[in-house]
Amino acid sequence: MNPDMRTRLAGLELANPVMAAAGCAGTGRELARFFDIARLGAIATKSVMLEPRAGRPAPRMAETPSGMVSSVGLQGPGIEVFLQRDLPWLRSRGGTAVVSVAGSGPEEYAELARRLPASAGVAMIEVNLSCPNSAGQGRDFADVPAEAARVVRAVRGAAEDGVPVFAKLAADAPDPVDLAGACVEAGADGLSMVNCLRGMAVDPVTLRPALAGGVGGVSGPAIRPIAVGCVYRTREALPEVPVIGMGGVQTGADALEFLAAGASAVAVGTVNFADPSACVRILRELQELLEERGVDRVGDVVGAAHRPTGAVVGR
Amino acid sequence: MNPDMRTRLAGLELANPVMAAAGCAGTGRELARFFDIARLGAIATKSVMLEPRAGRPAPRMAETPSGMVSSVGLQGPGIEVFLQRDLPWLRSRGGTAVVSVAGSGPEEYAELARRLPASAGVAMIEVNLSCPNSAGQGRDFADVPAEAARVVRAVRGAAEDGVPVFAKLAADAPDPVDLAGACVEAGADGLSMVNCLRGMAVDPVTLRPALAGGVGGVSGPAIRPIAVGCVYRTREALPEVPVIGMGGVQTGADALEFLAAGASAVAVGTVNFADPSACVRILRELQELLEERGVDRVGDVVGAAHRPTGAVVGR
Amino acid sequence: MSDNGPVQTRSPVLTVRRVDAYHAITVVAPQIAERFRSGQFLSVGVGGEHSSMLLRRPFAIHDVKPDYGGTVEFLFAVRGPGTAWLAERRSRDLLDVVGPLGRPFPLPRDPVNCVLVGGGSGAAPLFPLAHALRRRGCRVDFVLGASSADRVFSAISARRIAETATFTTDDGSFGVRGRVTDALERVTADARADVVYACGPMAMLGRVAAAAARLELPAQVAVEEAMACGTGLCMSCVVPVVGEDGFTRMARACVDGPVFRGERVRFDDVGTIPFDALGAPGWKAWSDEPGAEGAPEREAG
Amino acid sequence: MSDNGPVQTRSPVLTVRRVDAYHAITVVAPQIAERFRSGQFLSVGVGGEHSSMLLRRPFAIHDVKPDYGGTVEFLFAVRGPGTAWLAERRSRDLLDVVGPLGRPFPLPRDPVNCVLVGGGSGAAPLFPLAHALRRRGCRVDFVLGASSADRVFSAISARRIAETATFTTDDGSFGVRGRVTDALERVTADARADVVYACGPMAMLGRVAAAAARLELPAQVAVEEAMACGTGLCMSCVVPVVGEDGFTRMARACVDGPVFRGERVRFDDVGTIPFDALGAPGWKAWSDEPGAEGAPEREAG
Ligand SMILES: Cc1cc2nc3c(=O)[nH]c(=O)nc-3n(C[C@H](O)[C@H](O)[C@H](O)COP(=O)(O)OP(=O)(O)OC[C@H]3O[C@@H](n4cnc5c(N)ncnc54)[C@H](O)[C@@H]3O)c2cc1C
Ligand SMILES: Cc1cc2nc3c(=O)[nH]c(=O)nc-3n(C[C@H](O)[C@H](O)[C@H](O)COP(=O)(O)OP(=O)(O)OC[C@H]3O[C@@H](n4cnc5c(N)ncnc54)[C@H](O)[C@@H]3O)c2cc1C
Ligand SMILES: Cc1cc2nc3c(=O)[nH]c(=O)nc-3n(C[C@H](O)[C@H](O)[C@H](O)COP(=O)(O)O)c2cc1C
Ligand SMILES: Cc1cc2nc3c(=O)[nH]c(=O)nc-3n(C[C@H](O)[C@H](O)[C@H](O)COP(=O)(O)O)c2cc1C
Ligand code: FES
Ligand code: FES
Repeated sequence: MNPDMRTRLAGLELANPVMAAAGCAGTGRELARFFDIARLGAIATKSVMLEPRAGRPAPRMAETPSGMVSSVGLQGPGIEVFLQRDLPWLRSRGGTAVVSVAGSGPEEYAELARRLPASAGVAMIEVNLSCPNSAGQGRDFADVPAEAARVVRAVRGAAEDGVPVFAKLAADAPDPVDLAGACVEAGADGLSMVNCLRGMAVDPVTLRPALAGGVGGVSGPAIRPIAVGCVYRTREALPEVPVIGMGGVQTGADALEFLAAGASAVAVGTVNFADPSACVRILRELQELLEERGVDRVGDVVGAAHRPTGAVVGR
Repeated sequence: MNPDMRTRLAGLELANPVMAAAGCAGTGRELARFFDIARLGAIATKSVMLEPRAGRPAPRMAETPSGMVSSVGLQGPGIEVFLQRDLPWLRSRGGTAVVSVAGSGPEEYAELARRLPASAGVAMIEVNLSCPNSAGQGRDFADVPAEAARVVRAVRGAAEDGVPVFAKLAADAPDPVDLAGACVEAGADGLSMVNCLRGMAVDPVTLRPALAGGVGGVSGPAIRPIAVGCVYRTREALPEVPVIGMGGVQTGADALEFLAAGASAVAVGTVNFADPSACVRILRELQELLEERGVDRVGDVVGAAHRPTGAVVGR
Repeated sequence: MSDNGPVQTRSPVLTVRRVDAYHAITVVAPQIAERFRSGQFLSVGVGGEHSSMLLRRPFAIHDVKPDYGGTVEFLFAVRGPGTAWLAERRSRDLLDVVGPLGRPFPLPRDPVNCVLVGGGSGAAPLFPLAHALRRRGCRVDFVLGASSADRVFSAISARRIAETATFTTDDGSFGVRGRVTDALERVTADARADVVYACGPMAMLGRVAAAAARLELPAQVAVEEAMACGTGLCMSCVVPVVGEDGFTRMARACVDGPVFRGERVRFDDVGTIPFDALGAPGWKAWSDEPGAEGAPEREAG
Repeated sequence: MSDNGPVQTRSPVLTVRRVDAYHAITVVAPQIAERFRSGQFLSVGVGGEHSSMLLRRPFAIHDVKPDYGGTVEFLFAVRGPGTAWLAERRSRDLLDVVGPLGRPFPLPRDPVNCVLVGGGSGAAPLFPLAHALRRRGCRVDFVLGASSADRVFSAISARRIAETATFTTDDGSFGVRGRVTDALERVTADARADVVYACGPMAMLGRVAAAAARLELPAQVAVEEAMACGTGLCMSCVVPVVGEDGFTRMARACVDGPVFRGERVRFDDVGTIPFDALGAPGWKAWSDEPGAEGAPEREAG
């Protein structure tokens, strides 16, 4: 008995709850060399900006225990090339496109949202509020609920009605739950959490920061308990708001952990670097775990950790 | 040529910069079965409170990738027993005692500080502002700079003049650097960073939170880049303030990383659980690394990551 | 440091064997073998040098031999990633082992009659105990339970060491269908038991301790609480235990135990902080505070 | 998916050998062997299933053989924990291998004269290249440099394959004391070289590319930029490369390279974002924006 893997994220129904996370799946082309990307619930694109962007100098990455710290600086071709080249390609391969946007202010975010209608193949807009990789030092959108709300309000106002807008939050926002509340009040249809946490590695030879950018973002399995905690606490505070959970998902069991904590879908980020087939492997493992437990619909486990012992689905 | 390993923390000189972290070294007796605890720079004691405390129910711990999440709830015998039994024992073995204190308000912290004079064998008081393991849900001291300052001011006022007071901060405070500044202004002689980050694991079988306490604190090598980042940014903002760096120190190279980021000493926490000889092994490895680099004094590498390339000590 | 305390060693694996549902690993560890007393356990680092699994895995010591200066054997069931990794070790691999850990079973001075009750892999520490008791002239009778036949532990050696060996399985696939406690009264009567020793899952220990109390027999139980360090540092392995002063404290299974006197463990309250435990919220309201000096940290046993 | 794209395999180790300062591992990986073209690399997961080392380690493919359906060999120096772990593998262990990755060396249609320049372990991909060139009737001459004699790579097979093989070491312990570029002019002249191929550290490649430009020879260089994924996902391996439209872009060494045309790589600006790179802060101020359609992502080579 195959469990029903469909999941809902606000207005959007995904074939299954396993997504690729923004900035960790290239344009989709790179993963398509390893599996059929139409099999994924969705692919979040690398955050796109209005203009092309060269990003940060190398070194951009350093390995840390069960994770890494990175500072890419949102290198990308800009919205023009994205709309003419990357998005059509993704759609042509049957990929469901969650388009992540990044801007320097509410106006830029809104302008991006305006150019991303459903007709272009946009299934969802994800508002990257909190990329420690971006060039500026401040992270006002991510750290100050009122600033985050301004951006979300602008995007929701500019985006097409049928396109859900999800706000993406960092785990080291002063109070992720507060921030989540502010975003939802400002019109976010759901939340993506978490983005990387600020961190750094020191080069053991030079004793200088290992990344050219100094401080970068920590990601990978190392941050999973932090991410699961954010999802759990947000679900507690905002039980009706759909959440895409991410942060170190490596196995089907990890995906299940996020679902139980309250996520309706999960996204796989850093682990794609370690295992280019990770997304489909995780989907298969999750499906097997649900089968073993006798779960009929994946939706039945969403939020299970919040139910009293004994009320857990399956056996 | 043995490098000079002595390091200064405000008024206090340690024989070397490797300490055991609070709550991860028992009373000292447990580690003393594996090595001579007088060889450590210092031992931070489990945070002591005025009264005995039973802590949280089990399960209190779950393993996570390169780390763990825990919620002990500050189980301890209270200050009376600590002063009569644990502290004298530690001193009798030649241990340098950093006494960590935890309270429910500035008055309780102050009362503890009053009872911890140098004559009792107290080398330093560490103010645990931010234990996500403590019973209460709120973490006002840790999260709100003004609250942290109140506690630090109370402790500094009550503690003996010759006893340095260090404020211990969590990595997931809204702005660790801000908080550090507030503590120093309130009279902290130095900073210990970092304490655990909030996080959680879900039991893969029951799908309920793995810890009885639900959310707990994440520690271990997984959080090292986050901790190093905190130390680096604090050093940048407050270059004159001595810092004890901690968070996932596992090897001599990790200790060197914290020193380069700006810590004058490092503390070993979770890794003691994995390797009861870790502290002395790390000390030996650090010494060897410094020797290899031709460093004369450990102090020469403190803050090296802030100096321009080429100005790095040794070869 | 201290001569009978635990040591940390990098020990070569001598053999890895399958024993029914279990794996048995023997390592060369003379210092552990020499210090060992029955009831003690060891802990093993898993996953290799760059493992993402930080915590050591605890296992009861099942056997100690003088070969190669001293070897130590432990048996385990594959349960999660740590034990799966251990099951793949080959001889000559090195393991990071710490032991012996914990308080051993107290041994009677006189040659009394002892009934040893084990559940599943929990039977492991009872075998060296049985040998030690036999060396003191004690009579030993075994009651071993498990979920199914292949999880019954070392039935043959149990029969060899003991006067009698009774087996129970949940599914009746071996021995008597039922629980160890179903057989306990008969075995203790037949053996004219003076003392009961038990090791196994917490629920089983609770039932054994209750049965022993009913039969007015002293019981020594070795608990298997989840442990993060095994060396007393982390406070993760706590169980509510009544001290000699009558106060309940949260005792560490790894250093205050794993062996406790059966009637001292508050089995019904395991996994909670009893309201009257020392330092529980509001414990002062009802109790006279114990004197500071008198407060023994190692209240157990 | 695509038939000549990379595959991910769990490949058994056939042999592990020491070769001077290097270790050589041969794995059975028919699909990689079959797809391989010289200049491509593979990546290996390190530390086992529960490794705390998340990132794959990239290595040039040094040799491909038809045995066992297809084997692939890579050579490496122990540098850090990942390569240390690899050096401890034994035959029959399984490795998680992805390959072949990256763009291969372009091969000339005609039987021209080729000088192959390698530095340290960077010489590895030049050996399969030499064989491929020889099969096309090209003349091959080697210039191999290293810090010291034991780091000179496969001197014997270089002599066997090539018309001439010249060696340089920093310390003069083997061949000529000095750098590969010191020998390059003479070798290219003697061999009447039509093209230069090079692989090695970035600084060496820069010098080779500059020398080739001076000699008016086309150069194909394979760079070794630090890589986190090797599959084009993470954008960690970028180098500034001038595209056909004259614009500099931050190209990914793993998928847009590792082989680039020598004059296209801005070696002096490696490790920076050149001010005039596409999307650099303020790049618009000085440049005509390239047409969106015309902007080739794979501008390299
Ligand atoms: C004193 C003592 C003696 C033991 N003796 C034996 C024995 O002789 N044979 C045997 O098969 N098992 C024994 N166990 C249980 C054994 O330690 C666990 O089965 C093992 O740790 C599971 O590790 P894992 O990675 O395979 O499983 P996982 O469930 O993935 O382990 C994850 C974490 O939980 C801890 N954990 C999980 N289950 C247990 C448990 N039951 N007890 C303690 N920690 C646990 C692990 O140590 C690890 O930290 C003993 C436990 C204790 C405390
Ligand atoms: C395309 C390519 C081909 C290569 N071919 C070879 C080869 O044939 N033989 C050989 O000996 N080495 C080769 N290298 C270098 C090799 O990948 C590194 O030596 C190896 O990754 C070091 O891993 P470590 O864990 O031992 O060292 P660490 O320094 O501890 O590695 C830590 C991290 O840095 C990365 N890293 C460190 N040094 C390098 C480097 N020079 N290049 C890329 N990543 C690095 C690692 O991948 C890892 O993510 C090649 C590199 C690239 C990019
Ligand atoms: C190299 C890298 C690039 C990233 N780029 C983006 C990005 O462009 N936009 C975004 O919203 N998140 C970005 N992220 C964050 C991831 O989408 C994800 O939220 C985070 O890494 C945590 O998940 P993980 O642990 O599975 O990687 C990036 C992460 C990494 C490691
Ligand atoms: C089980 C456990 C108990 C702890 N108890 C305390 C404590 O009592 N007081 C305190 O200030 N920090 C406490 N900490 C935090 C550690 O001292 C340390 O700051 C943190 O764990 C990060 O270091 P690590 O990664 O090396 O463990 C505790 C940590 C753990 C894991
Ligand atoms: S397991 Fe750590 S104190 Fe017992
Ligand atoms: S290594 Fe990840 S894009 Fe090249």
